[in-house]
Amino acid sequence: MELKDIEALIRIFEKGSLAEMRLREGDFALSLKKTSSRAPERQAETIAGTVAEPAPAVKAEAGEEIVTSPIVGTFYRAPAPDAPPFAQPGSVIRAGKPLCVLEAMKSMNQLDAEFDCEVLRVIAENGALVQFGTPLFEVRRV
Amino acid sequence: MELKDIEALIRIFEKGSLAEMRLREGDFALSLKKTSSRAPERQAETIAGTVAEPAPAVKAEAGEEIVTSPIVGTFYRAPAPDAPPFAQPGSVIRAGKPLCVLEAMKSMNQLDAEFDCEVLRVIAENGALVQFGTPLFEVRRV
Amino acid sequence: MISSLLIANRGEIAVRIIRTCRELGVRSVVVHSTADAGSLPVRMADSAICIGPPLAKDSYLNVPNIIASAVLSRCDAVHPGVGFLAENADFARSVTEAGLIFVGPAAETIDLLGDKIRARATATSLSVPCTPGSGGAVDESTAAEAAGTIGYPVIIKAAAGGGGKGMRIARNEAELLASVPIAKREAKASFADDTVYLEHYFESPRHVEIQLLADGAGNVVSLGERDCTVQKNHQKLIEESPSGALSGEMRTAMETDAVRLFRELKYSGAGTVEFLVAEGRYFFMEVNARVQVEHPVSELRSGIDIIAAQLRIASGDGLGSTAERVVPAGYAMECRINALEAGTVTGFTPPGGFGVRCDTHMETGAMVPPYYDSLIAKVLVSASDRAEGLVRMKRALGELRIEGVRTNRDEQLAILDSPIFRKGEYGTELYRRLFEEKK
Amino acid sequence: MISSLLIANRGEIAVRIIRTCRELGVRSVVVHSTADAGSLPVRMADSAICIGPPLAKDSYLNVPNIIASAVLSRCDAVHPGVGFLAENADFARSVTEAGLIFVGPAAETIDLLGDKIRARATATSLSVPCTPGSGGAVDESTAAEAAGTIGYPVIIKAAAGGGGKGMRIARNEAELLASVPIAKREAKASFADDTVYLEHYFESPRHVEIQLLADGAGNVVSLGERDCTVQKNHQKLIEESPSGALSGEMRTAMETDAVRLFRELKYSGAGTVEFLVAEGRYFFMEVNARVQVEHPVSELRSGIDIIAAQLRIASGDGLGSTAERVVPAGYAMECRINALEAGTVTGFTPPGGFGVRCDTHMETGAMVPPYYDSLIAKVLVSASDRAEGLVRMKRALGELRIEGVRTNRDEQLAILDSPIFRKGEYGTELYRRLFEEKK
Repeated sequence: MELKDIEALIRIFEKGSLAEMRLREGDFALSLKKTSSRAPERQAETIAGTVAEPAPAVKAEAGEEIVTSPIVGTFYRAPAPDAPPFAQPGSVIRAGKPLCVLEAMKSMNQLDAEFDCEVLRVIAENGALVQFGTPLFEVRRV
Repeated sequence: MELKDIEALIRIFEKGSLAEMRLREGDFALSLKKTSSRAPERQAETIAGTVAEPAPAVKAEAGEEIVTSPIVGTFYRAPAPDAPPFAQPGSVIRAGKPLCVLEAMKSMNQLDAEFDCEVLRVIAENGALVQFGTPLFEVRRV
Repeated sequence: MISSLLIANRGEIAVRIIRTCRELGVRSVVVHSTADAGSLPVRMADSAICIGPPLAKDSYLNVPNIIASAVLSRCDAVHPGVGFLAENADFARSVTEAGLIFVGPAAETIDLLGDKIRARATATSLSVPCTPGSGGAVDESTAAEAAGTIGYPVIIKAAAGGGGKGMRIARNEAELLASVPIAKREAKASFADDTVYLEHYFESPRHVEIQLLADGAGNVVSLGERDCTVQKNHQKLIEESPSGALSGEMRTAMETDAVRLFRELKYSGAGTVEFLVAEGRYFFMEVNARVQVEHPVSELRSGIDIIAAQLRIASGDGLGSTAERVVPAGYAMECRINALEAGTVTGFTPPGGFGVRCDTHMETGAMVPPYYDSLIAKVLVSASDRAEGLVRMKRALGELRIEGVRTNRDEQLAILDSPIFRKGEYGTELYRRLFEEKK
Repeated sequence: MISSLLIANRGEIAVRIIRTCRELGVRSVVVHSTADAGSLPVRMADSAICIGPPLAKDSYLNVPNIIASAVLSRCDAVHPGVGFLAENADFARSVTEAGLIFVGPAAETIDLLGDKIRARATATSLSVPCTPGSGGAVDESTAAEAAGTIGYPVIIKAAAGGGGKGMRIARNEAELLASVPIAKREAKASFADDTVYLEHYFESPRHVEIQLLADGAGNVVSLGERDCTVQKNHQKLIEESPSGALSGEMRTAMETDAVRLFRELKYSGAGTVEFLVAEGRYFFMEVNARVQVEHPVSELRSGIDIIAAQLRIASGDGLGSTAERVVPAGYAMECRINALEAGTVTGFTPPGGFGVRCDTHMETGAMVPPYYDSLIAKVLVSASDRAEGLVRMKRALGELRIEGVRTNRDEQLAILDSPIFRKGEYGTELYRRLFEEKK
């Protein structure tokens, strides 16, 4: 089998609705297979009570973005219990300024905005355990 | 096998209702498979050498009918080894007249036509073990 | 050794038998109805032959097609499995007359044991304790006197019966006289034989059976008991071993009696002697002249493959290494998983891991046809004791995932969680007490 | 007893640990990468926490996120499973410093055993036979003299190494002098430590290991040996017990030495002492300071749940009933099923029935991500002897159905069918002889 034949075969395969194809001629063998559209069937249904939902559960509207947690920790909206929250719906947070604090192993990790943004919604609950990827804020670039 | 043949094969396969297809000719092997329509995944692949295919493998054309075996036995086209067969392609068999003999446990069971018919094709091989539902004849009502 | 075996059955027991065939190098041929054409045993077997349409009477009970399949596919033996033709003496005879080995006891043994009056008489002749009973057939004119001697309540049973069919309980003479004619009519309708007899009826006994292997020459080995008390309408749901209802002394006596009975019968193959345990005593009930659904419970405790033992005995190889005294060890339990509806199993994950065995013909995509027994999986555990076995079984049932078809899984978990089951203080009324009295 | 356990692992070992947690009433919390969000252990565990993106360095090796997950989900212990952080002393220390129980030996023990030179020295001090070797580090100037004493061929090993990484064989002085600098650079790159040492290299030894349980107070129990000779590039493929390479005398001596070593180390938990067997003798190789993939082989022969034993020891409950002398019985074998490609498993049916166990995280629809170890199922059999075990394993592997992802199943069957494996006359070169020399 020559390259142009293989190429043609791949085009045929790609255009068609086949999921998989294998070809062998003498020593020659070809195996084609399409990416499965079958998404992981189930969602982790086992997140404990206080653990916030992982990212895929929240979809941002067009033009809006979801800020997710980069670590596992406890989500705090304010630097101290009696301090005002860093961000509320309507707040505009400049790039490099804190959105919230994520506490893990007694260390307070400040999560800073990566770009200037307006906070539309605070998704995570104050004091909740957040996982990697847990949605924290819905924001819009400003 | 040439490319255009393979292409034609794929088109044929795509239009049809097959879920999977494998072809081998000498050194050449081709395997095609559709995106999971998840039909019954497998077909009994275990029928022994001399056992004829069960019914679902043969589809009759419109207006034609398939006569299948009502019992498990050995299919004989003639009442005795040296006798002529009851039915050949082109034979017209009247209702109640024998089409073939099915031997089981030393008893010869005559299989009679249920209606007047013209035999179009003899599907089962003389002397083969036939199962319940094995296609024996393709006939047309006359 | 048998070289090629026809399996005249379906479902998990067909899978079970095919597995042992593979290990022994025996070719397996499975017969099936059109409804089972896509089933796991049909795919697993070396060969498969369709013998009829879905209804069992036209396929799995179609003796001419089964025998023809065995002969034409050059088998030398037939295994009837469980149910269908497994205790049908005429079938055993037809198999033998076709020149094939029947994997099971001789047709005459099946005949004798199928007649409950003769079976009881045989046990009585060996001084095996039997439930107080009429000893023989009764009718409208003799029933009352017999019942007076036995003591109420009594149960009216069909001599040709089995599996709980056609049995009626009478608590006094008036009920008895009203029930006997009905029971006779039912027996006639179900078994073509209107002979009925009486036994004393225990309200909530334990059901304990002894698993035996015998070589037909009087050598018999016991694999210990199984407690099958948890039943719903005489259908077993949970089996365990050892039984919490037996003292060591009672177990030994029961095993000895069971072995004596099989020796007397010159029984050949695997079989079970069933007893009732009530009021601190045990009573012979009947013999199951076949392998039973719950046989893996004894396999787990003894380490003996009972299907392999059946094939060896049927091949004339006797008891082999199992002839030595077997000492079952540890604890084992089985929960039967029944489908509550027919349909396609859209998702199936069996339980696994340490101490768990799952015998099933299910897999994702499998069909549960509406025509046959509802058993779709047997979940088994082995453990060092009952307490460990219980938590393991709960773990295993929790893991079992069956989607697309409703099952009795949650009901089984409810039984395992019930205080009366956990404490082991129950009898055959357990199911009614847990689920029916509430309603 | 530990009440809530964080499982810092994935795949079949996570499933394995969750199962035991269920039986012991321990709450299970599993951490996972985004790639494993839909996996069976994530679904099975009582709780699951996503700790990072797919790459292991960002998730399964992300110590801060793992510790935070354990603390914030109120676990009192962490099980590292197999691989990833299982033999990482710093991780064990972090777990302990966070106030949690590390299910495994003390960090100092892991440190000592991770340094192969110190481990060897400890074994030597107890007169446990070691492969002739340099005893300590070598460099370009000292290697040749050491090798002359040891005898060629020699193998250059990284002191901080393991799993076959960075090892080089030298058959003469020229090769040695060329290889030492390369080996040092490789060791530096892989383990941030360029210390290397020499051992005599056996061309095709047997690889035999002793499974131990120890309570940290000097009480040690042996669960017998496993023969792990069948390997491909130092990756084990098949494990069996008992080993056909040991005489009864050698087995006793090997077990005694392993127990003495663990007693001296005040080892706590489950662990394995690995030996080479060659020329009729055995030689200490290393200690695996964790549970191993193949631990179920010993579970099948001893009836002891090794994960449960780990949790009991970590809880401070000691060896309990396993403290009595354990006499492993029968024969057991494991075949590892590895995926040869990533993808979606479109059809999966595990093997089952008499004497078969399958530990897996696969099911129809499961994903095999490309980021991690390729192990997708462990097929295990127990049997009365090796001959029976072989036919049972062939039966079980034949039954295993995995669609959508290619696996090494057929290669495993080819090994089982090979005359050298069947006869038991082989060493670690088996795989090469069967599959690589043909090419």
